[in-house]
Amino acid sequence: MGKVIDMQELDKFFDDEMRIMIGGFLDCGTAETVLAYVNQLDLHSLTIIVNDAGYNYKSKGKFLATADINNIITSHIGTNPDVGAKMNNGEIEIELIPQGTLVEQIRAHGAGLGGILTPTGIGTKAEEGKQIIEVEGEKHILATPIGADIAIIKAWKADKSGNLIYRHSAKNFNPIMAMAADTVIAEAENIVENGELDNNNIMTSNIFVDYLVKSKPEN
Amino acid sequence: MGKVIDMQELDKFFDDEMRIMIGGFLDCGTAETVLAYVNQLDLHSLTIIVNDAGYNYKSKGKFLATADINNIITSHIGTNPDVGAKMNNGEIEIELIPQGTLVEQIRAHGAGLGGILTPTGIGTKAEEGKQIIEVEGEKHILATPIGADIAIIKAWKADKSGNLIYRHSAKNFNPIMAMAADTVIAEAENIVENGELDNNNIMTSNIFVDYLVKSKPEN
Amino acid sequence: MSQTKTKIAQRISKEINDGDVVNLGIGIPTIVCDFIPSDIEVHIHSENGLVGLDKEAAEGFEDKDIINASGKYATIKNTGSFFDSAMSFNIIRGGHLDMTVLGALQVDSKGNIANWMIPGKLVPGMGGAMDLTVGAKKVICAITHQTKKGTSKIKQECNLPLTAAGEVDLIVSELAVMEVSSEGLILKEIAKEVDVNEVIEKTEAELKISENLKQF
Amino acid sequence: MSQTKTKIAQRISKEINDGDVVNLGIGIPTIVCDFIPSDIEVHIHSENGLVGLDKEAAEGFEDKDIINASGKYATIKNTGSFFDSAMSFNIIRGGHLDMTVLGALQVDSKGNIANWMIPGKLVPGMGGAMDLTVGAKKVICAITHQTKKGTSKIKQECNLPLTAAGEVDLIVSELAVMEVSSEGLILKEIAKEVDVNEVIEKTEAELKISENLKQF
Repeated sequence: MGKVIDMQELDKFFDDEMRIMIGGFLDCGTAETVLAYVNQLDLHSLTIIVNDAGYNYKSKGKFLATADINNIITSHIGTNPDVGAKMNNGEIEIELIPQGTLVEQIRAHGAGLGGILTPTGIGTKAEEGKQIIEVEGEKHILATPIGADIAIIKAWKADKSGNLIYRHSAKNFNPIMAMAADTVIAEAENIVENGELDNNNIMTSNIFVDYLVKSKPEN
Repeated sequence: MGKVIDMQELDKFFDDEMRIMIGGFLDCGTAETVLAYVNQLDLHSLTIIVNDAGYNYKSKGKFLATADINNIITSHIGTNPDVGAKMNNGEIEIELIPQGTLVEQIRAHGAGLGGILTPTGIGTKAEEGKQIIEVEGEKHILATPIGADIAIIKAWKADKSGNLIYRHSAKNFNPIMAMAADTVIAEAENIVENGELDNNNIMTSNIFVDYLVKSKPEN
Repeated sequence: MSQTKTKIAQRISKEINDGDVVNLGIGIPTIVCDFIPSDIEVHIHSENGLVGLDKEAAEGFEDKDIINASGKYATIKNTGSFFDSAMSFNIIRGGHLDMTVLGALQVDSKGNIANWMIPGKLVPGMGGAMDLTVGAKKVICAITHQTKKGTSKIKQECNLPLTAAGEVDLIVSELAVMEVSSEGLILKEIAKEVDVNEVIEKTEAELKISENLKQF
Repeated sequence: MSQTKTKIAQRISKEINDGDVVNLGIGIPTIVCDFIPSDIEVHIHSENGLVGLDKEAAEGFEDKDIINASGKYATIKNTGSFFDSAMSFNIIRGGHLDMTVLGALQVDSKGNIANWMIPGKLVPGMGGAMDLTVGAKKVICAITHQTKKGTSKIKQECNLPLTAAGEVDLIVSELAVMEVSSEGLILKEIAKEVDVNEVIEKTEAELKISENLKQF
């Protein structure tokens, strides 16, 4: 079976209570086409791992504001008042993690590390409930791996075998999340034949990518 | 001052007892031109951080076999009998580290992490003298950061501002070491004008690179 | 743009040296950019994954894949480059930033800074701010001296949840430039428009007056 | 190439499935490649920083920037890609390899493997071997059954320094295929050329004979 699939085939990979990672920084580098499709599946009690909550009126922010989500693990929700309101009324539990720690935790999962030690957050609420480890007299927070059942990432170009190239600041969390989920679904703006990408510039190897979906052109 | 310098200007950056990182996997991606020059400086009591000891008759292996070195931190010396002999007669102290741990320790230094936890080496000599930390019931070795005074790395293309692109399997340790030393000297096969590199494909940002030296063409 | 903000941004721009790698936060810090002298080269880092950030994109020239950390369409210099978020925070946390400039709700005499939540009221999250304050070599807090209600934001001790403990090096408001030292805040400069007593009065934190007090 | 080595490599090749990501060590493991059926697609990973490794480069077509982990000039498939060593070991340690095949000095009934040093004699270093054995989903040890002096390399317990503890899943020698189970080694297959008694005799480790013993 090839990796390039139709949107409709996505249904079978999703289920209630799944942990789903979503790439992107605000709206940049987010798999909008896939997210819009997933949002109309009848999924419940999701856990979402995402850099930020985006904007409530579009793309991932709309998904976060409207889907049935129990938990969001993220670094920032300030741009999405709907998510903020759901946090305040107890509908969604938000775990806030410093952005640099969050990306390292996702990387640690993909990289088979037991965790990383970061000085970020020492002396703040971010250290609450965490193991503190001193290295050469300096306190560090032990940040443990964060993985997911599914990662939904966005690429600029893909070849049919699943190699990915991201464009400009649309890289952000995408190449890291590509390593950290059991199933990786990549939405690509362009899907080309094998051999058409310069293999010196491939950022995510095809061995990480399970399925490819083509982006719908922007209206 | 520009970053592109003549070989002769390298003298002033080097000193006895320095810790020097050298990129490359065997001879691939090694800054041969710079190393040949550095090898004829009268340096003493160096500490070298390098993936492997290369071949005694050329490039970095020749440097390691002939320079005045106290310590080598590396994952493999089996290809360099001279270095092996110097280890056996006590001339050079060798610290052997699993390759994946070594590269993460170098990355940790560049990334400002206090260390990483790896399952690699548990139940072997590699855990001797290391702090063992359990995460979810699994033992891990705490591997602490490794930095250097100078990194000598090799790129394929550089622009004059110091942005680097590596080629094919010559990447290896180079982009990681580029983050982990106080002074980073990059040897490049091609040095082009600013703006001539596609900035989507730059692998090491110019903010990491202090000096650029052009490779001598191979004979 | 208010004169207050302009004054703060303009003063902070003088802290930047040729060749510096600098991250500018949202709000006042963003406009620091506008006052950097054209004869020095500064590398602006944006935590969403680029260095060499240039001006915002002109209308009609927006590129959906080039944004700054505020989500605005931006441009990049021809020596700039893009990278993923892991690399972006390696740059931040790894000490590769010469300076970060951040806004704050409060800052205090110990160099503590609070800018990411007001319990029970506002919880946007810390985003990259905790990493920036811990990682950058020099942390400058850009802050209006008082709240709209006239309360000093320059505290003896922050009472909001901290973004970082003891990481701020310099505080610049429209009234004063204050250095964080082991003995508390040192008033280094005061605005031309005010006198020392007014600054002291409007500042909750104790201020040591520099022997070499200047105006700005 | 000796028939012994060929036999081991050929048998191991049958463990590889369509789509697998596989790392092949130096020596016998390298030649496993030659026996992979052409109708399945296998991604060969090389720890120096590539996946999609193809044949060694033909003379005159060497590219100085494409080597395999043994330092030989290699080629890459058109769906292959290159990456730095951090990514290469993320692939290894992160469980993204379906299989690794390694040679060894010794392997034992508990799945311990020793292949990186002989104290006082040979200390080449572990290179990537410790990460490979810990990280790959399936670890196959390719080993000649005995040393040249006739000592069994399949030990009840290794006495050389370990590369990894309890990580080996399958041992393939020219005489036998042995699975590591919680109850020790299970003899699954024996070479056509020998009988069970000869294998038992030449093996230091205790062997449980599979009820479904096959030949290969």
